[in-house]
Formats: sequence, C-alpha cells, structure tokens
Amino acid sequence: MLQMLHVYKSYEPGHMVLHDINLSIDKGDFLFITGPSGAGKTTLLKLIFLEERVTKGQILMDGTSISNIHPSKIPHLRRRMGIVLQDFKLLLNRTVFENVALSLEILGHSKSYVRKKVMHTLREVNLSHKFKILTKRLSYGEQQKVAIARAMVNNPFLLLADEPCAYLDSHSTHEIIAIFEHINAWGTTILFATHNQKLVDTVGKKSVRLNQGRIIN
Amino acid sequence: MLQMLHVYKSYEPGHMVLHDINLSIDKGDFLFITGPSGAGKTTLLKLIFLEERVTKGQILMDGTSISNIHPSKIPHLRRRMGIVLQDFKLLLNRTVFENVALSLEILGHSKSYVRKKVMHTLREVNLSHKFKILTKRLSYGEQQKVAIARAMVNNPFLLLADEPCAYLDSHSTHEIIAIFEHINAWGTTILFATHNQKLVDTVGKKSVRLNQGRIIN
Amino acid sequence: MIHLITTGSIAFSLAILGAVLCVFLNVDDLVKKWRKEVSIVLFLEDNLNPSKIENLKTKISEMLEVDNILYISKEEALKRLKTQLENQEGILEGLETNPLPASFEIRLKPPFQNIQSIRTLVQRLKGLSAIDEVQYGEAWIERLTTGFRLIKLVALAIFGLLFMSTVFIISNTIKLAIYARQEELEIMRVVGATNLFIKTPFYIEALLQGLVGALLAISILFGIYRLFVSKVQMDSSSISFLPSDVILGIMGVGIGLGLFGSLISFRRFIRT
Amino acid sequence: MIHLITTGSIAFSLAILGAVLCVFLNVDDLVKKWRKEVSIVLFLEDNLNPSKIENLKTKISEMLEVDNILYISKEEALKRLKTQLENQEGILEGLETNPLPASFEIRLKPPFQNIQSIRTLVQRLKGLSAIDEVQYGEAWIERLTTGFRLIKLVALAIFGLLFMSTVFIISNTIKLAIYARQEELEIMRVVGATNLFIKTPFYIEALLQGLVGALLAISILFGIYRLFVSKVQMDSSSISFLPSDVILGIMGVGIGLGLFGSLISFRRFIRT
Ligand SMILES: Nc1ncnc2c1ncn2[C@@H]1O[C@H](COP(=O)(O)OP(=O)(O)OP(=O)(O)O)[C@@H](O)[C@H]1O
Ligand SMILES: Nc1ncnc2c1ncn2[C@@H]1O[C@H](COP(=O)(O)OP(=O)(O)OP(=O)(O)O)[C@@H](O)[C@H]1O
Ligand SMILES: [Mg+2]
Ligand SMILES: [Mg+2]
Repeated sequence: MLQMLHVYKSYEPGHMVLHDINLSIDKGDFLFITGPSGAGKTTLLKLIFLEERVTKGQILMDGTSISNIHPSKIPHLRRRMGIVLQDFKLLLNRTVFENVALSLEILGHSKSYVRKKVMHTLREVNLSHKFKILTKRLSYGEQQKVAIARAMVNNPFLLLADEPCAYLDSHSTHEIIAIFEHINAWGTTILFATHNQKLVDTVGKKSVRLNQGRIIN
Repeated sequence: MLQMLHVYKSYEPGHMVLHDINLSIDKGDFLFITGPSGAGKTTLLKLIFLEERVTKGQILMDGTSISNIHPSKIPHLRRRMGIVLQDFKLLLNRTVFENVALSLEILGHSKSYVRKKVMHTLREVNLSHKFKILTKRLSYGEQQKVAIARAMVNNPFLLLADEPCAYLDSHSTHEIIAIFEHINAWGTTILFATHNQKLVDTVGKKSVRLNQGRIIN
Repeated sequence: MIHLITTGSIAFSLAILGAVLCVFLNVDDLVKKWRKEVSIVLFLEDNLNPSKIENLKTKISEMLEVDNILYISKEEALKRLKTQLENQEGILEGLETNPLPASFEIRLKPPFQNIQSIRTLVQRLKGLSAIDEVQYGEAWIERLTTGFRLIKLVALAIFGLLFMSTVFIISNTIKLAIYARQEELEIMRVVGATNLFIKTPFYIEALLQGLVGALLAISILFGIYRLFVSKVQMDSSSISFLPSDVILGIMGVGIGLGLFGSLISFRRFIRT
Repeated sequence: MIHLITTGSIAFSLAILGAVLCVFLNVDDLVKKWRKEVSIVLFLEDNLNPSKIENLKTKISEMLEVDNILYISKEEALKRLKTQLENQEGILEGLETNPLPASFEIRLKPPFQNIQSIRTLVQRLKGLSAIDEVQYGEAWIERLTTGFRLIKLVALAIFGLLFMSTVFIISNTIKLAIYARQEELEIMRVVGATNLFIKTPFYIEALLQGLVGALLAISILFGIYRLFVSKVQMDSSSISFLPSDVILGIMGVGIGLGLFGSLISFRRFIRT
C-alpha cells in the first residue's frame, strides 16, 4: 500500500537526514519505527503525510507516486489519515470535544454522528469525563490522549503516530497499544515511531530501526 | 531546605488537584516524583517555582515561606533554580547556544564565561556540534537536551525536571541520569517528575508517588 | 480581543476618512453656491426700443451656456447704485438725468461656470449689436478658479494619504491578527482541512469586522455631526451630513478593506 | 516583519496628523491676514480745521486697541469712489461740489480684532466730538467671526478624532506585535528574567520605531508639500511647511506613542 523507493531527505544542502530508505508497507501492517533521538523518525513520517517533500526518490501510495502531488490535493490525502504529532498540535483554547470533532467536521459529517463518534473515541482513551474542558487545562499525558483520539476518530486507512506514548505511564501506554491493535485488526495500517525499544520488544510487532538516517536491521 | 506543609491546590473551585501534600526535601536530595498521567506532578513543580500559587498550606524554602512572596521577587528565586518543562519552552527561532546562554545572560555573566560554560554544558549532553543551529531545526529529543542544558548551566541550587527524558531513548536517558547524579553529588538538589516507574526502580533513589493529587506510599 | 482591535482600527480609520469626506463635500457645496453667483453683465446702448431688447433677451437666453437672464432698466440700475452707496447717497442728489445704462445680468449653467467657457461666451456676446460693454469680474473669477484648484489638490492629497494609510493600517492589523493565530491555521492544515475550510471563517469574520467597523465609524461621525451642528447653533440645512450613497460607499470600503486585508495576509502566511 | 508594520503604521498615522496640522496652520495664517483687514471708518464733520483733525488723530491713535490710523481727505474719498464705480464714472461728471466727507480709517491690533472689542471701541469713538458717523461693516465682521469659530471647531473635531485614532491604532498594533511574541516573553519569565530585562529591549524598540516612523512621516509630508507647491505654481512663501517646533512635536508624539503603546500592552500581557 505504501512504498518508499530510494528515498533521501535533506533540510539543508549537503546534509542528508534520510539516506536511501526502502520500505514496503502492506495494508493492515503494524510497523514500529525505532531509533535514537535525531535518527530521522519524525522526518520519515512527515514525508508520508507530505509536511515535507522528498529530496530524491519516490513514495508510492496505492501504487501512485505522491512525491509530486499538487498542494491542493494534500488536504484530501490527510483527511483519510490519522496523525499524532510529537507536539500534539492541539487547539489549546478549545475543548477536548472540539479538538477531536475537528477531524470529522472537515469531512462534513452530521452533528449527531460527530457527537456520537467523538464521545465513543474519548471513552476508549479514558477521557470522556473531560470532554468539556479546555485542552490547555489538561496535563500533558491527557493532551497526548486527545491527540490520539483525534487521529483515530475518522477511521483512517493509515495512522501515523510519532511517539504517541511519550507522556503516558506504562498502564496507559498498554491501553493505547491495545486500542491500536484493535483498529489495526479492523484494517487500519499503523506506523508507530518510538525510541522505546523495550515497548517494541514487548508488543512484538514488525519493526524497522533507523540510525543516523539509515535503516539498519 | 524545601518543605511543603498541608499543601492544597485547585485550579477551579471545588476541584482539588493536590490534596494535603506534606514533603520535606533536604539539601542534596535526589527525589523522584512519580505517578500516572494527571496525578499532579507538573502542578507540584509549578508550585515550587511559583508559576502557580498554593490554594491552602505553606511552602517553606530555607525556612521562610514563599507562599506569599511578592511577584517582583520571583525572578530572583527562579534564577537560582534550573527548570526543565514538559514542553521545553525554548526560543525556537534562536540557536541552541543562545537558548542555553539565556540563563547566564540574565545573571549578568561575562561573555567569555558564558561561552565557555555554555559549550561545556552542551558537550555534556552531546549537543556541542549543533550549537549554531536554530532550535526549531532539532528533533524533539535534541530539543529536550537543550532544555536540560539550559536548566543546568547556571549551577542551580535546585533543579526541577518535569519528564526530562520523555523523548530520549534509554541510552540518552541514562546519560542524563548520570549527569544529574554528578551535579547532585556537587550539591544540587534534584526533583525529577516522571511517569516511568521502571526508570525510578533502576536508578534506585528516593521517590514519592502521587495518585489523583495525593501522596501514596 | 483581536477582533476588537481589528474592528476598532477599521472604525477609526473609516471615521477619519468619512470626516474628511464630509468636510470636503460641504466645502464643495459652498464652492458650488459661490460659483452660481458668477454672472456676466451686458451694458446696453441707450435708447433701444423695447422690442429690440426683447429680441436680444430671447437670443441670449437661447445660448447653450445661459441659465437665466435678467433685464435691468436704467431706473433699476440707479436704485441699485443708491443702496450700494449706502451713506453717500447725497452724491446722487444733484443729478438731473440718469447717467446709468440698462443692462442684462446673465447667470450660467454649472458646467460653464469656469473661466474658459466664460471667455468664449463673452467673445460671442461682444459681437452682438446694441451691446455697449461686457463686464464679468475677470480677476475675481480667476482667483476663485485658482482657489478651487488649490482646494481640490489639498483634498486629493489628504484623501490619498488617508486612503493609503487606512488600507495599510487595516491590512496590517489583520495580518498581525492572523499571525497571532498562525498556530491554529497550522493545526487545521495538519488534520487535512482545505484552504477553503480554513479561510472561510476568516473571510466571514473580516467581512463582519469591516461591516461593524463601518457602522461604528458612521455612528461616531453622526454623533460628532449632531454635536457640531448644535454647538455652532446652526440649522442642519447649512451643513449637511454625508449623503446616503457615500455612507453606503463607506460600508463598502469597510467590507472591502476587511476582505482585502485577509486576502493579502493569507497569501503571506499560508504556505502549501 | 512586525517591526515594519509598527513603524509603517506610526509613519502613516503621523503623516496624516501632520498633513491636517499643516492645512490648518495655513488656514490660520490666511485667517490672520483677513482679520488684519478689519477696519473702522470714522466720517468727520465738514469744515474742520487741520489742527483739530491732527488732535483727533493723535487722540485716537493713542487708544489701546488702535494699531494705525489713516486720514482720508474729501478729495481722496472722491478719487476712491471713482475707481469703485469703474465704468459708471459718468455719474460723477455732473457734480459741482464734492459731497463726500473726509474720514479716518482705523486698523486694530490683533487681540482686538473681534466683534466685542470693536463694539466697545465704536461706542467710545461715537462719543468723540467732530465725528459724524462710524462705519465698521458689522455684518461682515460677524460673518467672519462665525467663520473662525466654525473652522476652529472643524479643526478641533478632525484633529481630536485623528489623534484618538492614531493612539488607538498604534497602541493596538504594538499590542498585537507583543501578542505575537508572547511565547518569547513567557520563556524569559520562566528562566527568571526580571521585568526590566524583558521590557527594556521592547521599549528601546518602541522608541526607535516611533522615531523612525516620525521621520518617515515628515519625509512623506515634505515630499507631498514640495510636489504641491510645484504643481500649483506658487512660490513657497504663500504656503508654508510645518514650523520646526511642530516637526519636533511630531517626533515627540511618535516616540511617545511608541512608548505609550508598549506600556499599555505590557500591562495587559505580562502577568506575574
Ligand atoms: N526543519 C529542520 N531543518 C533542519 N534540520 C532538521 C529539521 N528537522 C529535523 N532536522 C534534523 O534532522 C534530523 C532528524 O530529525 P527527526 O526529527 O526526524 O529525528 P527523530 O528521529 O524524530 O528524533 P526524536 O526521537 O528526537 O524526535 C535531526 O538531526 C534534526 O536536527
Ligand atoms: N491550568 C489548569 N487549569 C485547570 N486544571 C488543570 C490545569 N493544569 C492542570 N490541571 C489539571 O490538574 C490535574 C493534574 O495536572 P498535572 O499537569 O499536574 O498532571 P501531571 O501529573 O503532570 O500529568 P502528566 O504526567 O500527564 O503530565 C489534571 O487533572 C489536569 O487536568
Ligand atoms: Mg521525532
Ligand atoms: Mg505533567
């Protein structure tokens, strides 16, 4: 479903952040991307949701290249994905509910559907009791859960999660992993970037290890 | 050196986030504050560096109460502390060097001292090769290290670290712990908030566990 | 808070724009009134018979430039001179015959109330028979014309400066307002909102801000106008408020500025 | 970018303020010139002997209100009337004696060029012997006085509105600029920077922005002024640019506005 062919990425001329990445991800995969700080995990995910463009190489989605896709098409692609960013990117002055609902509203769903679906997703991440609270009044762990809920609520075909459990205790982390496994079983492909090798070992899914921009296995 | 006597904190009337916290921290202590997401760890630290005021109770520093200290005295107190916040609070459009130097500049140190000391601290956290780079061009793990460097650079008598290793792999985490142990040995009191119980167990220092705003042991 | 600032800036800018417009429109009215008083006097030869005079009157009144024509007989002229001389009427007491000529007083249609038109008309009038002399206060008309040009230039300069400033200030206020909300825009983009979805609320907001700003501006102006009229104890007929089409225009400019401001700002702040 | 916006807003606002000031100062000059032409005419009884006239002249010229006094003899008066009558001189041809009285023309010192002072002076003049009549164009002076009041009120209204707007817009622009840098301020506070340490750079910046803005405004104005003078083909003596103290004032206002704007903004945005 998603293929990276000889992908290179540099932010500044002369300094490659990703080197010759080759990756093939099938529909329904659950893939961990591991590696130390600065390895290029976030960059790899950004290339997939087109926040950044590849410097060299090709990214194919369902067989067609997205490397040169027109900017106006990007929103439509992103709507079908779920994205958890390392810095959450939540609207801090809106309520938890509004943040999660945003993903559905831009798809034009009906109010009643949005309400039902958002509350259901918030219940899954144990935050339904705080749906009315302004997001800035949550602890960081709680904010991270909101970000996860927003990424899941639109039943994405692809979920990109960048360190989604960095601020969660091990109990919450395993709850989230269980949810991810559940939606993965329903067909969502998951890419999960983390520096936590132990977590990857515990969950026991496929993983790719990055180091200094290269895949090492 | 630092005492909390029957401290309560609520952000909104009727909802206590911290309940009857009693804590006594001696000079040279290295204390972990653990607890799940939303337990009140960040709130506890914010009370100490006076980002928030206690709702009830007293906080004594070196025997004198800081609960009713005049706002104009707060900066002087903070300058002697080191603070690593969960969201880093770095100046993203300045270089790594400038961010770390800030802590020293407000103390009025000479340029040459600032340069020497900043570069020394960056070397400790393995970031000296990136001192000239704009902070927004760093990965999150690297940004976290900058925040740690900024908190240490002024030889604080008290270091407050809120999840300082959330974005660091286990290797970097242990490097940072080692640095903390080192400055702790030189006299800096350390308060380290984390949800990572395993880390606390590995390091084997004193710890206090919070749950729903109460100390449980 | 940002909404308040933007709306307030629009309101204030438009209020000034409106105030200057109001002053200039009133000055323009005054100038028009003055111009109406521009007249040409034709002194007639003595002893013309009445039908000749009637003929001449019809001929002149049919000229394109002429708005109306008034016949002043010798007796009328003497009466006028008497009032003009005020306290020195004694001077006329010794007269036996009336030395003053009869005359036509001609007023012109507005488009011809300028020095060029008057000169060509005078040339034609001088060619008529039975006309002794043509008087038209050349110096006064010339001074008035220069005055008009001056006022128009000042008006244009101030208005241009004002308009540029208004556009500059409003568009920049909106730019800053958007800048302050950049984070929000970025988040919208991350979750896949289209540009249209992101921009529409901003445009609606800008439109409303422009409208509310314009209404506020007009209210402020009207308040000042009322105060002004009551302060100088004049009936409101001598100073008029902005005509309704100018008011509509101000509202249009307000909305336009709001939208234009957002448009410019978006081009700068939204990448992709 | 933000600096540019703030500086630009200050420049534009001050330019308008300066333009309005410049227009009003020139109008004021004109009005002063007109006022100088306010005069009182005293008609004298016939057949006074020269020493009596000389006496009267000294007496009047020593009055507090009188700036200068001019004697117009009977002959002089007749000559004047002839020019006044232009083409109707014929009327005077039949005269045997000169029916016009001799007169004094009095001009007043500036502080007394108003209707009240004139009325009391006229009252006193009427009490003098050998004075036949006093004329002073009451209607005209009254109209001029009302005109002055009107112009002053308009000036005040526009200027007030303008000044308020300028303060409002500039302080808000700065407010938004600080708003956009709130994150930076918060970070400074976390690391223990004192308010002084945080604010000083902002104040210096505001001061510089105000100064640069004012200089820009004055340059714009001077450019327009030069263009204007050259366009209407006048020598620069008839329209004057802002006097240097007003220029200094504008610079002061610019700096003041910058500082004042930051001051207000800080009170709102810095908690602690
Ligand atoms: N916008 C940017 N401009 C320049 N360099 C960048 C930029 N973003 C990231 N980099 C560099 O690219 C490298 C990889 O960054 P990336 O964020 O992908 O790492 P990561 O694996 O996500 O690390 P972490 O676990 O710390 O988040 C780093 O060395 C970083 O300094
Ligand atoms: N500004 C605020 N206003 C209202 N409630 C707040 C505010 N900040 C935190 N809270 C609430 O206080 C509680 C404790 O928050 P705190 O941030 O101290 O938790 P924490 O232990 O640091 O959690 P985490 O590990 O997720 O960072 C949470 O329930 C949170 O919702
Ligand atoms: Mg990353
Ligand atoms: Mg916390």
